[in-house]
Amino acid sequence: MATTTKKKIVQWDPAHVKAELLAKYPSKVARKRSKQIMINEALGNETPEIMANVRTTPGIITMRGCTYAGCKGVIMGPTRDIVNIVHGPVGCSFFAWLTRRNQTNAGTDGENYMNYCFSTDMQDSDIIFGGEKKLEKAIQEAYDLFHPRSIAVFATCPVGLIGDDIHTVTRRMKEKFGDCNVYAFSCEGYKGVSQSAGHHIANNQVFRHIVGENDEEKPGKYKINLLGEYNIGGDGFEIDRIFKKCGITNIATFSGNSTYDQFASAHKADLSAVMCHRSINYVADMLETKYGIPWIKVNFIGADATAKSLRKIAHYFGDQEFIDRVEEVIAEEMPKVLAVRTDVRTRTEGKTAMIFVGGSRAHHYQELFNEMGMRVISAGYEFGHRDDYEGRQVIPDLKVDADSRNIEELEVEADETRFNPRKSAEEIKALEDAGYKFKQYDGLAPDMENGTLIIDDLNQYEAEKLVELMKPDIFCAGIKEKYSIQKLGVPMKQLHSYDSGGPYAGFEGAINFYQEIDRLVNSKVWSYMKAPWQENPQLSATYGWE
Amino acid sequence: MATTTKKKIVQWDPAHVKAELLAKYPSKVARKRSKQIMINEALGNETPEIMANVRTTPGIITMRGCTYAGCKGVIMGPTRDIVNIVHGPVGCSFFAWLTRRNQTNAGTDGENYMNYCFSTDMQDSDIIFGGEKKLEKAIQEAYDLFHPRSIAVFATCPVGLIGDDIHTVTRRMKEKFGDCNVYAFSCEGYKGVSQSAGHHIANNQVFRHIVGENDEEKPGKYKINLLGEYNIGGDGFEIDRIFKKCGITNIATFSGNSTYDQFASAHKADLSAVMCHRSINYVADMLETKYGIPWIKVNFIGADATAKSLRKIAHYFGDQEFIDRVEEVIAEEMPKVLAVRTDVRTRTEGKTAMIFVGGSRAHHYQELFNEMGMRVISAGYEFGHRDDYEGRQVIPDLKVDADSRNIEELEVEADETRFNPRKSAEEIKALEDAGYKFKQYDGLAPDMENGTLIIDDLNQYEAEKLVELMKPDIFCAGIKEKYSIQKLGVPMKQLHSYDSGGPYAGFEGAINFYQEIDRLVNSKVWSYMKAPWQENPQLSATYGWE
Amino acid sequence: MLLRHTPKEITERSALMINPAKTCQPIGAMYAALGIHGCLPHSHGSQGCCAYHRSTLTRHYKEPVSAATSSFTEGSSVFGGQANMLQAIENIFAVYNPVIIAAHTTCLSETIGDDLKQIRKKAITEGKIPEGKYMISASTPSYVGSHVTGFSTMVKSMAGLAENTGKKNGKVNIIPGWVEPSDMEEIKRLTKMIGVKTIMFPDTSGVLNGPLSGEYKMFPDGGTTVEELISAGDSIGTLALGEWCSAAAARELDTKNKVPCQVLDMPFGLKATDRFIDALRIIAGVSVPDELSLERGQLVDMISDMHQYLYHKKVALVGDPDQLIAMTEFLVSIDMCPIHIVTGTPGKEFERRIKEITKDMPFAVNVRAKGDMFLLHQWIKNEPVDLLIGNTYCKYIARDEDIPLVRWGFPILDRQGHQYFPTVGYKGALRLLEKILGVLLDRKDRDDPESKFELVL
Amino acid sequence: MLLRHTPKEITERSALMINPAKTCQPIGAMYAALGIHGCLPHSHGSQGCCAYHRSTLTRHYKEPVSAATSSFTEGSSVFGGQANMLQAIENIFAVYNPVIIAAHTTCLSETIGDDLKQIRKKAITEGKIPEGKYMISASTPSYVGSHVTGFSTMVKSMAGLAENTGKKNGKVNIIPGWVEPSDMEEIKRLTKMIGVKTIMFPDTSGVLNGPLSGEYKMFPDGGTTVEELISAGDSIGTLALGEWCSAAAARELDTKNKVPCQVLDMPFGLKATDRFIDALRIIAGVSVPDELSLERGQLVDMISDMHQYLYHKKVALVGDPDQLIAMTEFLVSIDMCPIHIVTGTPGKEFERRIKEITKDMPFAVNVRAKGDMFLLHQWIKNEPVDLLIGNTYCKYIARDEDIPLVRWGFPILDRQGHQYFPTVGYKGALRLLEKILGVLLDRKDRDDPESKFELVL
Repeated sequence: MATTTKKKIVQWDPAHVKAELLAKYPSKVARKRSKQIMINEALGNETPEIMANVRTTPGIITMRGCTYAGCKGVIMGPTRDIVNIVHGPVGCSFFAWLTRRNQTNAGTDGENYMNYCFSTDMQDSDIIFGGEKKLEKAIQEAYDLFHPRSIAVFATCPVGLIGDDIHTVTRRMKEKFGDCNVYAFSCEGYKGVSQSAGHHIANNQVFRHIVGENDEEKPGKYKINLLGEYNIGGDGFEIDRIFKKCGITNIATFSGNSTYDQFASAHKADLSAVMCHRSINYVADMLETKYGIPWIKVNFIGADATAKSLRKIAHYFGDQEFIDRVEEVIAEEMPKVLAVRTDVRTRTEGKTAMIFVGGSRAHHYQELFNEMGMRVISAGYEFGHRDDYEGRQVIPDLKVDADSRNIEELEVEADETRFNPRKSAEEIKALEDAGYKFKQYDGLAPDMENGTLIIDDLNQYEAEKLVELMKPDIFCAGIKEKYSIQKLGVPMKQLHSYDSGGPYAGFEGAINFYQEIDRLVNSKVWSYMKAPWQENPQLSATYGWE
Repeated sequence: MATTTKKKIVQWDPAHVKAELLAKYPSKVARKRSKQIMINEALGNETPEIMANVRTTPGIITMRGCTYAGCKGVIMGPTRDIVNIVHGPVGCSFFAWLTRRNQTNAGTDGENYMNYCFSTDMQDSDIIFGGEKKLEKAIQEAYDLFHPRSIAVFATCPVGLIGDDIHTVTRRMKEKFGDCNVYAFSCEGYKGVSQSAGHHIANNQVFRHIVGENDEEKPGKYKINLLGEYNIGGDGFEIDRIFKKCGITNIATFSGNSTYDQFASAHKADLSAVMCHRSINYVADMLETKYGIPWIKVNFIGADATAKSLRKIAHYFGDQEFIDRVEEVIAEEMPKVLAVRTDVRTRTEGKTAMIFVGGSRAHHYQELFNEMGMRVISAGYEFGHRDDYEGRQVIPDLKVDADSRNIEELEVEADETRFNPRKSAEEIKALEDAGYKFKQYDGLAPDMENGTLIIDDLNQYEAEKLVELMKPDIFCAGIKEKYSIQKLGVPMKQLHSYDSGGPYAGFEGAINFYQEIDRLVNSKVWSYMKAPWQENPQLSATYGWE
Repeated sequence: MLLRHTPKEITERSALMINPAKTCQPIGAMYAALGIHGCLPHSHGSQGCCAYHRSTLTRHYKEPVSAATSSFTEGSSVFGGQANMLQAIENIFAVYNPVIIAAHTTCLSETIGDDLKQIRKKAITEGKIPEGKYMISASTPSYVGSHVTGFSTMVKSMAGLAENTGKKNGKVNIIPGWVEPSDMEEIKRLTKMIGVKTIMFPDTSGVLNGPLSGEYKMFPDGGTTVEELISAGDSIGTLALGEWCSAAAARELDTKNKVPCQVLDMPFGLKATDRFIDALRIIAGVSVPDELSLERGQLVDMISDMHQYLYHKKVALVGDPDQLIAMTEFLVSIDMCPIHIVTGTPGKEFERRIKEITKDMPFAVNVRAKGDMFLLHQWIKNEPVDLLIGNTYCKYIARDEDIPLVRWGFPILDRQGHQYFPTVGYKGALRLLEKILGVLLDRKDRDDPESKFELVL
Repeated sequence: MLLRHTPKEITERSALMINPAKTCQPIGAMYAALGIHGCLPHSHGSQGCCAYHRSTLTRHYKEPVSAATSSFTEGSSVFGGQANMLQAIENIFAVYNPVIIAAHTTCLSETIGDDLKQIRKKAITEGKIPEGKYMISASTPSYVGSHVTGFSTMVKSMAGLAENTGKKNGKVNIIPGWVEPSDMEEIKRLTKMIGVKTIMFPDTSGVLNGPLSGEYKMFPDGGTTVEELISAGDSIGTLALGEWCSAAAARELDTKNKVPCQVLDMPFGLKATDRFIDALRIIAGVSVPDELSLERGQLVDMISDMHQYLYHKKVALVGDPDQLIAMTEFLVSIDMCPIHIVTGTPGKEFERRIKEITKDMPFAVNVRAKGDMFLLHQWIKNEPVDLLIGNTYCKYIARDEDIPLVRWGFPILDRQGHQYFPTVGYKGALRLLEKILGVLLDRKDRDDPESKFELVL
């Protein structure tokens, strides 16, 4: 069905739209932005180049957040049994308190710090005389109160500037406690150009301090890690439901509803399945290099994509019994999905959408819109890199600039004792010859129609212009953008936190999303913009007395 | 302690107050009202005569309700397992729906129709062609839906006027059902001069149709009936708690939280204890005449009165063991009562109250106010008779007027098979010689200070004047009077429905009442009547800038 | 269970009404009369009626409610109540000195055929009604219609005072219908904003939401003055809000005083308020001030912001026809689904309007005029709802069935606010939305599993 | 349990703050800045601060919140943010064209010592601030004070715009402090009623409670104009509402422009509103209109009507100092007992005021400035309360401990209404009462045994 919509002719001239977006900018800004606004001409794998992962221009109202947000908020936030202490003034910790809707359940061990907010509440004296003592005391107080399995410390802007040595402090406390792993993240907000740097810093430390800490054997026949899934609105719960049904054992989710032990055991999995390519592909690489775990790109956003990803996992392991089971599950789940899809499509067919989020969501969610017969006419990432747009083949020629230079790249090598290639070179080759794709990601551009606009780091001004010029039926971004778009009478769906909905992953998720978009684009409220006296201001001559 | 307050000198001249109350009336009204406003000169038993139980003057805003309200609302309303169908237009049933706070609990049998409102919702066609058919159908529908133990029918004004023969209808349905006692009350609103006529009509029918219906022996050593207790705010629950503790078996309460079977078994009790003299003393008489059950006046309003009443019951039965048990209970309950009383008294001592309710409450509640060191400076009944003011000795010379003539007086005589004098003439005499008082009630007047004003059927105009002239610290009446009094800045306590409080009977009740009055007379809100600019309207010359 | 004897299975009843969704005419007449300044309502019947109506209105408003009664005795019921009424008139003016007496009949006085119009004439000829004092009357037999009918009839009697001087006063009559004092105040605020001069009757604002200031005014400052009622005959037109409550008076003014009228729905919710405002600005020949368009826009904004919590939620409603029609339209307009709707007031037209408003709803609607709350409860047992809107008596159903309840309508005996905060107009609709969302989200916060407990809603 | 790891036993903490009752200065500065018409707030620091503040304000108001950032990189953190700020100024005026930029610092730019005043001078000399455009700045290091301090500091910077022409303008400056847009609107209604000409700043009404009308105004119609801010120097006096929020600006006007000031509590509740109104009428030299005395009387009336449900109920409070002081006084004045009171904002004076207000209460009070919600929760575990009043984060305590919650303060992320319905003034106090009674009575209706379930409350 998706093809039928593909055929539709785009109603506007992308070049004109692009020109309009740039018109108002000072020339310097215009030059830069023009490189980040790409008119899609993707044909197979040749994609025009887009500028991404570069600084936002000061004064331009961006959607982006900071490195701390990417590290604490996105990656470590969803882990439920680690006490996350933010070292800094109170704000950074306060603002990241429960605002991302990454769900957790306390599980059988009953450990869940998700609803708590921990801060060293730095005062000016700490800035002047240093905050290490206070940090140490805070860690001690947390330990005494909760005796957690692990304590993580996050640096905010001033920490780096005043030179608190948080890593030494945490190492000392770890040794002191013995039964509690303590480590720190140098994720000061000013680092990098977006949350993306924070993801990297977080994942590096997880890999360095936690992964491999638990060598116990884990039961399960088909053991995988799910990388880059953050359980927003319960996505992870739905995916785990499907895994369980299929007989897949999820050793570790990075990092939705995860536990310290999941990370510690990640090296026990036999395959890494990567959801959000942006935030975590390098961890997948490291897991392979150090432990011999191959990885594949998957996507559980969209019912068809979910089916495809499950098949891909099944084929990796290759057991016919497993492959059959997966087919059974898909056959069981799809009918209700299709029933709702068919109904909803009668109301959504041919409508248009824009998506500006993330990472990978701006790409993944196109699956769902296509399933509803809706066309994505413009999209882009908030903190993506070129490979997320154009595909991994561009990675070798990504330039390292002043902002990315200082984001640590871990050097890993095969673990002497624990490296164990899950598939031999021959097996890998055999699979690849049969068309199986390892560590491949082609990016967003190839999946978008020609003539659509792909825009990196879209800002508020451009968003408003885009909506004015292209009049989408729905716009997807984050909370900061939600209401300025809706003021224009266009429904706006958050795809970071999902507003209030979810899960949208997997089969149940697809149903939820269809219904949510149906609700949004067909809500009566959009017809109330104008009052009767605004619709026809002139006074009717003959006033209808009875 | 009460005596100390008695000593206080009255601050106003009652004759002046009385004159003020009458000043504005047309002479005809003034003449009549002057007979209903009595300056108390009670000395022992000689009380001046007051005019009571007479018509309210049309146009004078009275506190009174109608006969239907007294019959359905007061007497039959509290009975939980009888389906009370009001035959008439919807209003009468609607307005009596759950508005009196007489509490019930479904008990083990689980029967409780308290929360329901049943009406034949008479329409004009019923008025024109008669409503008997509809009534019959309504009874049938109630029976089919609920299969209750009993169904009662209440006549509203038009029923009597159009001549529906409700008694024939109910008799017919009773015979038809066999397992459900059905009967009716001719309690049209226009009968009599107040609720009082309704009490009478209700009690007569209860006695005629229910009492004596169940001859099963009831277990229990000290069996009594509690007459005229309506479980407002849970009073009856508290009294039953105390009875239970003392070993007293309450066969039938008329009619708080009562059941059909309690009424039916009332003749099995060995003593009738009368709370509300007004509404039910004649039932006590009939129980004695027909079944040989003596009666005494009791009062469980006030901790001291409660103790006194318990002792009176104990002495009737005479067993030392029982008498001792009662003393134990009193000794057990009084300390907490006295503790609260002592504390509260520091804030209530010497304050003044007015009470205009009921029946008997205007008398009973003086006990509680006295226990708090408060003085009742004016009181009266809404629907009392002369004997309620002056004592039963006046009963013989009460005149029967046009309004009371048609209120049926049951002629009862000793039941051939079941009459059984619980005490022999000798026993009675012995008790009386020892100072024991059977069926005695001296009325309200003797218990009030000289110079206080006793006013029958107080109306809104007089209430406002009284408060203006005598400035009580608290005023007690009903919901209709509550807010006009409070507008004057005087707290007003409902003693029909207790507003929201209760129980106020027994020992727990006394504590509740002390605390409630303490709250009312000491609430900060009474100090907020005037705004600062009303207290000193002139503008301060020097305006205090910092 | 509080209503433990209510079976799920529904059996037809033709004679027994259980848990009524209406009460009788006189209380409506009394409430309307309180909306005239200096008016003492008078109940021509037994004492009980008056006592019951005063008690119920007092419990609803937590305010004093004065009204007199003819205190019928058995004798007067036989020989007629004229003597009582005449005596009452005399005493009332002597003792309470109101500007006007608004008397209504009861089932009793109607059954025996008392004619208040004739009694009034007699009182006048006997000089029992002093110079410059007035009396109006309404025939309100309890066995016809409902409290709504009684209200409407008394309002019509007010219109009876209207006179024609031949010179138009440039004002618009507004008949707000049975709404709260706060609603009447809000309607005055709206008309003032738009710049329309109005005569609104009745007007209970300032009467039944009075201050506590240490003085008791038997006749508070509020209410429509008799002078205004008289002048209503010279108005350029009448806007009647609510067919059931207000149309009769409007048509009376039309036929009797040739004041043209338009009957609108009560301005609850977005669309009904739109129609009210649009009608006003057209009469006034002015353009609607931005200030008011802003209030409208704020309402639309909140609907869009919280739409996800409203969408396709099932609602049960009980109340009076005019209010329910507007509320049903409002709920449908915000994508909620009112599926059970009951009023106790007769009138097939009600069912037609409701069916029309709900015709595109994804669920079928149960609607009943002349129904009762027992039936509503049974409907709910058979098809549960997410929300219940109605008067205080609904709390028994709400607790038994564990359904969120928004108190709205008459009587509200157990909560405060209705006296002070309007639910008419755009601001009123915002308040309704706030209340609806409040109970729905409280329920969500109560029932969400811990893993899905939400900080941000 | 949502807060399953919170122990009842209280241990002193000196370094670890858990579940803060405050946040950092910059968001306060941003909220204040939004109260200037045509103003674009600017966060001089990393992108994250700005993103977080905009998100939180957006969630609280469900409205767009525009603000720019200097987007610090590692480089600028080393070499200083001046270049970023200058570039930002240029881009902001080019792309968004606000009337004024209100910039504030962050812990980052403060730690490296950026001086916005000096940067502003440079921008002016370099012509980066166009004719007739303005820029103000506030130094708001996150590691000092709290969001309240940041608000106060930015308001003080607004006062910096005030000029003296030598001719008084006959107006009174009103500094409302950190209250809701609806509260600011209500304060304007009250001053207008009394007939005082005012300049109120900041004023977020019409900015953060905007309509949905199909158009997006980056700079909405509301807000104090720069002209008014300049004219504030010619006012006859200043009323500052709240020592923590508003006094600094008032004193600045006093010393800098010789405009005398008086600092009052925020007008929440009866007594604080009385003092506010009394101060106003004295300044204006007018008598208070009956209309306003009526509103007061209605409040007193409702207190008396529902007193039995309030009397001696225990309350826990968390929020900001000025609000809590007024709320505590209000609760005590209606015979409720606030026994646990926490603010995150430092200041011993807070504890002194609270102790003084609660000194005659029948229960001892726990009060803590610079406390946190973890401590509040522990206090509650040790001495339970009947009611909890605070921001949305309280819902986790409320659910765990099964305590009725009234949402009041900042932020409220899960309910609507605060944008539209004020809690200041007499009407606001009525609304607070309605909400308090609502949750208390809902609880009673939930918990009463069936035999004691009440129709009338």
